[in-house]
Amino acid sequence: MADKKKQHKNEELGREKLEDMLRKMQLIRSFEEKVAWFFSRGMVHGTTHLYIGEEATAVGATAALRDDDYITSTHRGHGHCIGKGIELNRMMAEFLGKSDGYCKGKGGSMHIADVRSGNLGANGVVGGGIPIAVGAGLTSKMKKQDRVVLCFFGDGANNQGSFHESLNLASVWKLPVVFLLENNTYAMSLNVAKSTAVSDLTERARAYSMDAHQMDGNNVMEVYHTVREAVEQARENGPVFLVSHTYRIMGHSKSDANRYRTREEIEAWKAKDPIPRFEQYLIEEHDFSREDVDAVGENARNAIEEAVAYAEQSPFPSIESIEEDVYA
Amino acid sequence: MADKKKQHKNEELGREKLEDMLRKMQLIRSFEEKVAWFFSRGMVHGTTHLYIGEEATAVGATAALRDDDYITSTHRGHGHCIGKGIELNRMMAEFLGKSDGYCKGKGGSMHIADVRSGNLGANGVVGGGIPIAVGAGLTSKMKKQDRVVLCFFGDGANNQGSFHESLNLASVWKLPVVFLLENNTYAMSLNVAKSTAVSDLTERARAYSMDAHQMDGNNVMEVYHTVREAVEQARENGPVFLVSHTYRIMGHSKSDANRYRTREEIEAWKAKDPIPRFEQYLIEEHDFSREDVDAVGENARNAIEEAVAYAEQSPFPSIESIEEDVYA
Amino acid sequence: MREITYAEAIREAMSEEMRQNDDVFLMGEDVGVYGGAFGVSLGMVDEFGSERVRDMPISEAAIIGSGVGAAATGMRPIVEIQFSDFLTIGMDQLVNQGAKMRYMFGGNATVPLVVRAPEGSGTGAAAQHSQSLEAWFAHIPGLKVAVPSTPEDAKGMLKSAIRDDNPVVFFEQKLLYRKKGPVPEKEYTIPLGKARIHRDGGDLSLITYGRMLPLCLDIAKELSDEHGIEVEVVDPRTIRPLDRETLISSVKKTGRALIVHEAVTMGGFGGEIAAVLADSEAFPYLDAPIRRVGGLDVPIPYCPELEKQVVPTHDSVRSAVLELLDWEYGS
Amino acid sequence: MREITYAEAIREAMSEEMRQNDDVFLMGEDVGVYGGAFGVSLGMVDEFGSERVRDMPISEAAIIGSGVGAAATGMRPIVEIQFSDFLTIGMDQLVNQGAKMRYMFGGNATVPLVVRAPEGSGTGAAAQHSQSLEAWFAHIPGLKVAVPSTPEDAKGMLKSAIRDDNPVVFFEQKLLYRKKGPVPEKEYTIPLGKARIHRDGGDLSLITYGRMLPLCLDIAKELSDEHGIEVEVVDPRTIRPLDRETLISSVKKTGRALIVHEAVTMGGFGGEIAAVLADSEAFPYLDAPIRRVGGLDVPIPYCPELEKQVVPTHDSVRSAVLELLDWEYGS
Ligand SMILES: Cc1ncc(C[n+]2csc(CCOP(=O)(O)OP(=O)(O)O)c2C)c(N)n1
Ligand SMILES: Cc1ncc(C[n+]2csc(CCOP(=O)(O)OP(=O)(O)O)c2C)c(N)n1
Ligand SMILES: [Mg+2]
Ligand SMILES: [Mg+2]
Repeated sequence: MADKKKQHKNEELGREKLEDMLRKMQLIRSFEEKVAWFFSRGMVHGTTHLYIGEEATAVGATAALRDDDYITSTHRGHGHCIGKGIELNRMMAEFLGKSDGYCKGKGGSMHIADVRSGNLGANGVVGGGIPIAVGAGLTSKMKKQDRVVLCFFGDGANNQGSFHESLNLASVWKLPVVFLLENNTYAMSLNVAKSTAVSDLTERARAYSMDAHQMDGNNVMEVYHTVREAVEQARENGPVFLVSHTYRIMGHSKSDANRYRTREEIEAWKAKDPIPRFEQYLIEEHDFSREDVDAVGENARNAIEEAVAYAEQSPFPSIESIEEDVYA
Repeated sequence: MADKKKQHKNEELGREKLEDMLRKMQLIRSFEEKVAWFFSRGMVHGTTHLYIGEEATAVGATAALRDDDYITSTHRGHGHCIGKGIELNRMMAEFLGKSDGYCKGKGGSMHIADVRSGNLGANGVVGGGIPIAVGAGLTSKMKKQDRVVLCFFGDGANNQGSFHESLNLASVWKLPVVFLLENNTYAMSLNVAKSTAVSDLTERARAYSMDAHQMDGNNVMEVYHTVREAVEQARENGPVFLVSHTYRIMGHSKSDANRYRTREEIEAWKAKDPIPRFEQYLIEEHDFSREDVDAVGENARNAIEEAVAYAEQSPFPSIESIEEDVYA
Repeated sequence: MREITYAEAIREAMSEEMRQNDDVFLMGEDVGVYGGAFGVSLGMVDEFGSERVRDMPISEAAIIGSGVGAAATGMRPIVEIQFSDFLTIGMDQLVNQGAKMRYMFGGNATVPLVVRAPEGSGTGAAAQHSQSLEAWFAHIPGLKVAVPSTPEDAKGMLKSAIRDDNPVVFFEQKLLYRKKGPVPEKEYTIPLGKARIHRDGGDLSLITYGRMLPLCLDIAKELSDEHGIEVEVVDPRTIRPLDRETLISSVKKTGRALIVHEAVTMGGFGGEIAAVLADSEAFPYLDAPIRRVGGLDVPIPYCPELEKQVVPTHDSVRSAVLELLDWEYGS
Repeated sequence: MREITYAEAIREAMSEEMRQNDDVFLMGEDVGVYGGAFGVSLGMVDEFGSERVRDMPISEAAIIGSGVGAAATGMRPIVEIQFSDFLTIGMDQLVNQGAKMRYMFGGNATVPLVVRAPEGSGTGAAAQHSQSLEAWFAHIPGLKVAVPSTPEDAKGMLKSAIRDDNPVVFFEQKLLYRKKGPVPEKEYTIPLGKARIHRDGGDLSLITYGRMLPLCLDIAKELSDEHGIEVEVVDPRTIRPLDRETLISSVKKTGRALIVHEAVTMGGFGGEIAAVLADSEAFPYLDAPIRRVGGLDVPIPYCPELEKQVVPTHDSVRSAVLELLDWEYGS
């Protein structure tokens, strides 16, 4: 295993792939900034959970998947969606509750899904997606599909009963699931140190005889290589547990006065922003120029603007559609 | 801690206490044999879960408690009740659904409880009592009562979400709870090796930064000393996790064809019967004679016969009582 | 026609569907060699193997939730919960995930999941093993809820449930498991959402389902034999979707409605039926109040005599029929 | 009288009870410095400290279950579930444990637990954060279920709930949190189980609760002003126990009943109310069918316009009133 790991670490990612990863990180960032902008202007109702600062985790992790692999996501799911390669236009339309959205406007920010492409959906219930990931893994195994399920959830979710039951079941049945705990330090206002009775979160995996690794969740290359390894292990031998250490820069949701943390803490993490860090790496190690990386950011912002334009022209769903799609 | 443990180990239990422990083991055995007898003659309806072969765990563990400590119990709860010092007459009356039973005949075998004496009840839901134990621990802590909660549950229950949530919460809040997993090898038909994705069950405790110990659940002295230690630790510093290895000799409930195990396995465990083993120990190490220990067994059987006589003369609850005691 | 038990009928339905479709499989606690808590799947693991008849750890949330996930990705799982009381542990997965996934995703998911759960009292298992909670699920758009009352219905409806692309909660009746009844030998299904009129009559509509059906049929026969009173006995069979038309037209004809179920009356599904009737074409035809006989407003007690009295009895149902027949405006 | 918001009224109720009784405390996710998902407990941790205003991990089963255990052993916990939809995760602890403990134990336990849970749609939070599931809990003997519709009721009923020796599920109304209303300054309580007639009238009984009350009051006033139609608006306030007498005597007087709630109509609590009325002394006085206006039979959609239309609207309620008033036998 140590050898295999090394092999992945040294594996060269092509320029195209690297650029795609940066592009996705920028897309997430721009998407979220646009979302924040819509909210700040009261142009959208409901609430949303921004992923800003955590982009390296979603992108590094999903970059390690095969196209036909699955993901399950969370209430803070925009990053996972974009990582998995969703169409931005239809994603933005869904965010705005429009009929061309992935869910025809019925799901909104917290329920964006595209089952056909393997995105089993964001989830409004903390911990709610974990058993579903196990079920998808079961399908993969029973149908001998060789597909892996990447199951995202937070440090808060790791105290739900569904976490425990799911990890145990996946391990007993040796299902191809990678459980990825995004430790962004808080569950709403509760610091992980106060919610979770163990300081090294990988310890939780031992209760299920599962291999576990942790990673700097703000380092996209580290995330990529670690998840890549885990995904291949899961495909062959069963579940793996990963912990990605990162930080939620923005408030928990649109109504968060940040009473539970200090400005200094936020600033310290802002300094670890995964995007400039990855840009720096590309410039230093991969022959990207400053212009190259700037262009990626620029293109991402444009793509988001286009998505907004698309979404804004999309009509709201008709009132007649309200009773459609409850039953198959 | 090692020192303290040793100290307990060497602590001399008085003859009275030792005899009481044997008496309780014999009471449990006789109670259960009587229960089996009632069922075999179709004299009682419903189902029941026999504790035969596991007596050392309930008795050793409850012997380590102070009178004002709490227990929470399970569907297989007769042993825990007797260990905790319930009145046999009222317990037998409850088993038979009589009005003098602890629950006035409304609870039956699966719900015997005596909250006033700290017995928070058997429980029909696997894993259902674990959060309740945490709540009792919280009361003890908030009221500074210095009472410990001994929470019994099975190897099957250790895969319930409630187990995970409760252990985490008890640890985060440092509550005085001892979690005692009775590993009797099966949950109904499922061998613990197939239900639980870890072979050393004490590993589960590490996920909650909890100290854990295991014990030979058929050795009442070992159970006593281990639990004694844990109870005092819990009283001072917070939760402890214990695993007691034992075996369910009888079928899971009254309808069990034992298709999932071999006769040899059952016989091998019958040979480890904790009662003769404890008798032997008392004779060899504590100056008991064969007559002494036989008398304890004889007295227990008589006590059970008396309880049956009491219970049989107790009337069934009146139909009028059917709507009583729903609300306080 | 040959007679088999309700449990056997369920086993046949599962086995036939599993033979026809590799995507169908059964999972739950002790469904393998033990045959499930009530022996319903006894022997199936021998035919289908432990991959398709899967024993599970005691983890009801993950049992239902992994069923949802497997269903959404192309399998057709049948999940067994040992007692319907333990659905309480998996409600998020069933109600918030399975039931809503299709709608939340704008139609871009199907969840062909069957959750089998035995319900009811009468087994001496007391408050936590004896509830009848079907009304909860009837309140949830996205679910279908079946409560079969005969072996024939149990088999035909379960086959429909397995073929249905929606999550179906299938409430089996513990006290009917060992009851025999005629079941066709050749392949058939019974659609979900169609009531069945078990007995025609013009004097009163007795609407009932689940294990109360045999009791109601006995009473109807008795009243006919003894008094020439003709009670129409109607079983909705599924409570979601509910075959409102059949219920309404029966009551329009008879002018009197009595609803009987084992579940606690307060908040039970009888309320929905009564409300449907009270706001229907049948309303102007009502010659008496709409009455319900359901469980008393208490948990199920252990003591056998109390346990019997806590649910509708021969006496309580029969008296209710006679009272309604005697009822007159202004009296 | 001074006016405060519904959320402030709830906070006052908790704070007053916590000052008077050391056994009362609050626990739940983010109830401390964050003040709970809706800011209801904002500032309380400053007064009472983090031992009595306890932040909890995201573990709804253990949140409710530890509440049950603490209540059974001498505390009087108030537990907050951030959205009532997440009660689904703790149903076993609430329904099988907390609600039944007293009865199962033959009266030898009391469980003075309050579970506070905000419900309802209208916040743009979609299907998993917007349900109104109060009907489920009304079906469970051993529970009490409160659904306050005004700041005054919220405060008085919550104080009663905290002092009650039984588990009470207290459904707060998200869309009312910021609504102000008169609340007495001096100590008072409002008993659980007593309906309130908000407006007298002889033409029709409009029975409603929770956040539909303000809508119904508006419509009643409008119809009175515009057409001289006098609608009696009755709020049961608690749905278990249910003040049947007040509802029945109102309908006996008016001869017409319309029941309005936000919850999905099918299987909702309106069915229980309709069924109670249809089998009551009021039955012979009915001049029209008993009608319900509730949520459509779908999960709550995200899109704001759909979200508005999925629950009873001014139009749908008003039309229902007028239709019932126009209804005639034989028409
Ligand atoms: C079962 C459940 N409980 C509570 C909530 C409210 N809630 C939404 S997000 C959240 C915090 C989740 O924390 P974490 O899992 O760490 O994810 P993060 O928000 O940090 O990404 C809470 C409590 C919920 N949505 N679901
Ligand atoms: C939540 C729940 N699921 C299933 C059952 C049915 N059941 C009763 S006992 C049991 C096995 C429990 O195993 P374990 O926890 O090891 O206890 P043991 O019976 O071995 O003492 C099962 C599955 C139940 N009572 N509760
Ligand atoms: Mg977090
Ligand atoms: Mg066991």
